[in-house]
Amino acid sequence: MGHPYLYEDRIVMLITMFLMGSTLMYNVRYAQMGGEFYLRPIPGLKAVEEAVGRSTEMGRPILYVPGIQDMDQVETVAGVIVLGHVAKMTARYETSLNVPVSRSIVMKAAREACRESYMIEGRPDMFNEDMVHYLTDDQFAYAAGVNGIMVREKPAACMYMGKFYAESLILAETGNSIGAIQIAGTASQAQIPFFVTACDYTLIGEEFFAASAYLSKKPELIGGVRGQDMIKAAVIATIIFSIIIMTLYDNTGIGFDVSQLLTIR
Amino acid sequence: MEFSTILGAWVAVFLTFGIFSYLYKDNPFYKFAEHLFVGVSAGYWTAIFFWTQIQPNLFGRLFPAKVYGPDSGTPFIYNLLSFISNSVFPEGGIDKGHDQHFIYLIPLALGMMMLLSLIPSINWFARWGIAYTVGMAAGLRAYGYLNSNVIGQVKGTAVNIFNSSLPFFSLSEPSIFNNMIIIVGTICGLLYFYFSKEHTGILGKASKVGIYFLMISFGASFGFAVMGRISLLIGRFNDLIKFSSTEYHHATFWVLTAVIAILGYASYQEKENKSQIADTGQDSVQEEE
Amino acid sequence: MSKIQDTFLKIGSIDRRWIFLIIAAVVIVPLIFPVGLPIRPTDTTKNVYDSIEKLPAGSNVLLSVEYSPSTRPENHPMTISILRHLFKNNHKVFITCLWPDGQFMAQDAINQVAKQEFNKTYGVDYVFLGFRPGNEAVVKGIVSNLRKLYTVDVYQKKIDEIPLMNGINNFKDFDFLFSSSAGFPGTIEWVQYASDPTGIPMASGVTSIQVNEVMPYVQAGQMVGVLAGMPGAAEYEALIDQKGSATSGMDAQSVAHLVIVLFIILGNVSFFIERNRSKKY
Amino acid sequence: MIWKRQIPILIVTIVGWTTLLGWFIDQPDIQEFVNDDATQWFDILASFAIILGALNLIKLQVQKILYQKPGWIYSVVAVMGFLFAITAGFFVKGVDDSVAQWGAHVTTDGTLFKWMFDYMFSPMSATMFSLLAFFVASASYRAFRIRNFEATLLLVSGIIIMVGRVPIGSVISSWFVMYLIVLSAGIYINVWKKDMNTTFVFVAVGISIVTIAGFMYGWPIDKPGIFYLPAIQEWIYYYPNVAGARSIMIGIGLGIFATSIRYILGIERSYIGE
Repeated sequence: MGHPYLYEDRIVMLITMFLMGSTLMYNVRYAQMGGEFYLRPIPGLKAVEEAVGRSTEMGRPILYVPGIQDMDQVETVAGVIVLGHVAKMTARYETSLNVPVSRSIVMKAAREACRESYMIEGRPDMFNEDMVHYLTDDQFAYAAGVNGIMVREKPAACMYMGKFYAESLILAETGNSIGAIQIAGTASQAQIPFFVTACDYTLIGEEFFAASAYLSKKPELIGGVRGQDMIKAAVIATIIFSIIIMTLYDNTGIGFDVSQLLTIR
Repeated sequence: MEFSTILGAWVAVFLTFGIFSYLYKDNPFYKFAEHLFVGVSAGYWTAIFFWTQIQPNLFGRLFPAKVYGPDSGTPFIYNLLSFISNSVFPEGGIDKGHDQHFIYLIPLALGMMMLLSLIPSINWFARWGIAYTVGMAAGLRAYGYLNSNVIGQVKGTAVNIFNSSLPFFSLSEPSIFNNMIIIVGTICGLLYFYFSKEHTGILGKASKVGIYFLMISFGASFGFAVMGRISLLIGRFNDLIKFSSTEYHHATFWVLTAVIAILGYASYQEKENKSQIADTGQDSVQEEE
Repeated sequence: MSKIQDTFLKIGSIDRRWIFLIIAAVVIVPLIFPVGLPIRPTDTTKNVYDSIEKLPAGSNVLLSVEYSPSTRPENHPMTISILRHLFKNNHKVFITCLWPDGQFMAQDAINQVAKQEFNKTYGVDYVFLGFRPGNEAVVKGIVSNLRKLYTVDVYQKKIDEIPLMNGINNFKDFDFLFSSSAGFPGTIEWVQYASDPTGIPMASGVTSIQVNEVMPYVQAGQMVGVLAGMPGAAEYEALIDQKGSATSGMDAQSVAHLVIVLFIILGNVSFFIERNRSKKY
Repeated sequence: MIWKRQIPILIVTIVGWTTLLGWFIDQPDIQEFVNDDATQWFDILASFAIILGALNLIKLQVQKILYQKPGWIYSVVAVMGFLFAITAGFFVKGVDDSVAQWGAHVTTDGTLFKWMFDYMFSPMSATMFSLLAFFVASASYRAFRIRNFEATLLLVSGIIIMVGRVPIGSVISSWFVMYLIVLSAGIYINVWKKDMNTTFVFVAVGISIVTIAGFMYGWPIDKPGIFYLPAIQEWIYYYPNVAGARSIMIGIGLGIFATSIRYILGIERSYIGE
């Protein structure tokens, strides 16, 4: 019609995205200008520092697994970001860090993140490229390899942050059998239950994405979390609102079908 | 049966038991299988990626056979590459059905930069590739997840709760009660993920209910996981049963006997040694709490 | 009394290797000596069966195979049963793979069902398009322009020369999609990028572990139904009345589940005794 | 500095905006990039990168061998395995060109590569995968303890799915389940009231009610439905489970959306070391 370059049936989505994006940006700006927000504590994130401390006391390394997928998954990127924070702690506590990865681009990114963290903490001498090392791209060969590292090096803490599939339980059970503190964070829905049952702490779904804001304490990131909460409230409101409309639509026949609006091709 | 198949069956059975032996404890059979697995799979994926991505999709678009007909010939650079490796660059261009796309020089450049980042002084070369990956992932996933995980699910939850054609209570059919369960569960579950407010009062109660729903969901997942994992074990045992037949010279039986005998002997030896030397306490690691 | 309690406590702190051994035993024994428990189809499985049954004869059905040898025990029986059902009702089948190893699995199924059991003609009754790399990009490619993505089939035959491919240009030319999936890329990508945007009905056969992930899509009507793991496959085998490998695994499956439940109960008993004792002292 | 920091950020922004807005723009070139090329480029990039990974693996293993670190002998196995796979992948096909050209050899029966896949790679993958059956058993043994109400919900829904899903669940009568419920309620009352008499009366009354009802209705195996395991499991995974899973899904969807937007807008930059 009038807009040759626009998919008109996706316009609802465009508006939704714009609204959500501006909510996020508003909160980020607000936080940058000094607005303060409360964030409820997440036990799993507090435990990260404890785990690093415990490893130092025991003189054993920390194992960090940033998932088994490549950087084209948002979870992996989030995992690498959390790794950056963990690396800062290991630099401060002078604990050794072991990061086996299963994708080469992740290896590169994780190295950059660790290098930077060690620089910021003023310990570039402690950084060693091979603390982040590649095993293999294959899911189960990688699990076998990490298993081997766990049984032989006996890390005091194991952290699993990223996208996981079936190998999650192999890792978590082996970690459990060597008595390590285990902290997991993932948005892979099917794997959350295993982490919940086999690990000491688990960041469930959205908590994992909020982790970097919690750990970095940067105002703009915390503002983002706050923005996310506002969107969530809006989502809940939409659910309730659409239920009311749907009920009225079906029972009294007011002429507006909300399910049409929510259908995006 | 061919020799290579029978040899293959023996190798497969040996490696299978090598990995199963981990259930007993970390031992040389497992270490052997583990290291072999890591090495072989790294090589396997390198070859697979090369032959399913770089050769057909990159080189196949830069030097497609469509362009280089029998009369026009191939350019010098291709002839040179073909001289170096005739298997990757066969005569007359690469026939994978692609047209010529010179824009694919960009991923080639990013890929080369990735490789060059091995040189320490320019290791930041890798950042461009990482940046591309993150940008692409962010753009594509933001829409996909928002559409299916958020809007699609909101739509799924938005139903007519007082539908007069539905019974109030029915276990497995849609009913008003079941609709209520979904609505309450979804909303309370969402409230559990509310970060910027203390979970006290009504929010605290709702998020508690939310946790209950999450737990039921986790339990169900766990139940399904048990089911799936047992199915796979059944599949694995079916293979082992197949390989124990006469056709394969009873591979399963012999390998199993050998592995058990060796591990048993080793652990017997270890016990002997331990009773002579004082216990170092090294072995308690495998035990449960 | 305390002697019994001690025994339970001993069971509670049992070395996990004994559990491993018992699991191995209870799986292998019913495989060798089957009992033949009855199989009762659940609604989600029946929905898949009904929606395929409802398709008018000669419908174009896309069958996507995305699993590897490691989940073959769960997915393969589904692929076989679905193929049997489709060929029995004389539908046209188009087979694609999102996983490279899926091609071997699909080839196995074709050899068994299309060639040996039904004697179907290649290019007239079914086409094997095969694997294309690119994960969700392949799904999107099939939706936007299948012919650009697939210029040749698995056997390097030109698509234009295959009679069945006449008039098949994109995803909208199919009437139904069945995805036999073991993870990423798989069912969820098909829902997100193909079925949702076009409205073509789809069903899926998934490994047990994925059931929870895809269930909300089924509940929201984005998929007509789902075959859940090996039991789902066994149920489908019962519906089309052709028993296969899934049915024969069901005894072992049942016994193993019962044993695990027994473990959980024993574990809890010793947990309670322990807790009571620690309260006393 | 500009090459190391600003340009990568710029790349993220440009590529991110293009792929995001590409969903809305009806223009063939942009559509082609978003639908096809964008992910293809990434796949090509990843294929180059895997060479880096492989080199890193070999480097570490060779170091282990050279310095004869503990377990170096197994590093020899890893290196040999890698070389074997590379040989089968690039140098020795094992069949004629008429059977399979280079490139097709990775999927053709009879090649050395396919042999490696069939008899080394796939049995090891499948076995690693089936190890999970054992781990899931020991994990459920240890983790499914009735510590509190949440853990009890986890346990109950897990057990109902486990038993109700498989054929054996459909031969367990709903009356048996009712007796079980009466008995476990009895245990609970005993713990709560600490009075044997109350417990005894409760259990006796409960059992008699169930038995009388059973005789009245003739003990049908699947009625009443709310005590029949296959029916309960279906209800659980269709309703409460979906509600729980859906809230996680929406949360994940929002999390991924918000995180992606943060990357595109350059608010979060630490993935390239900032």
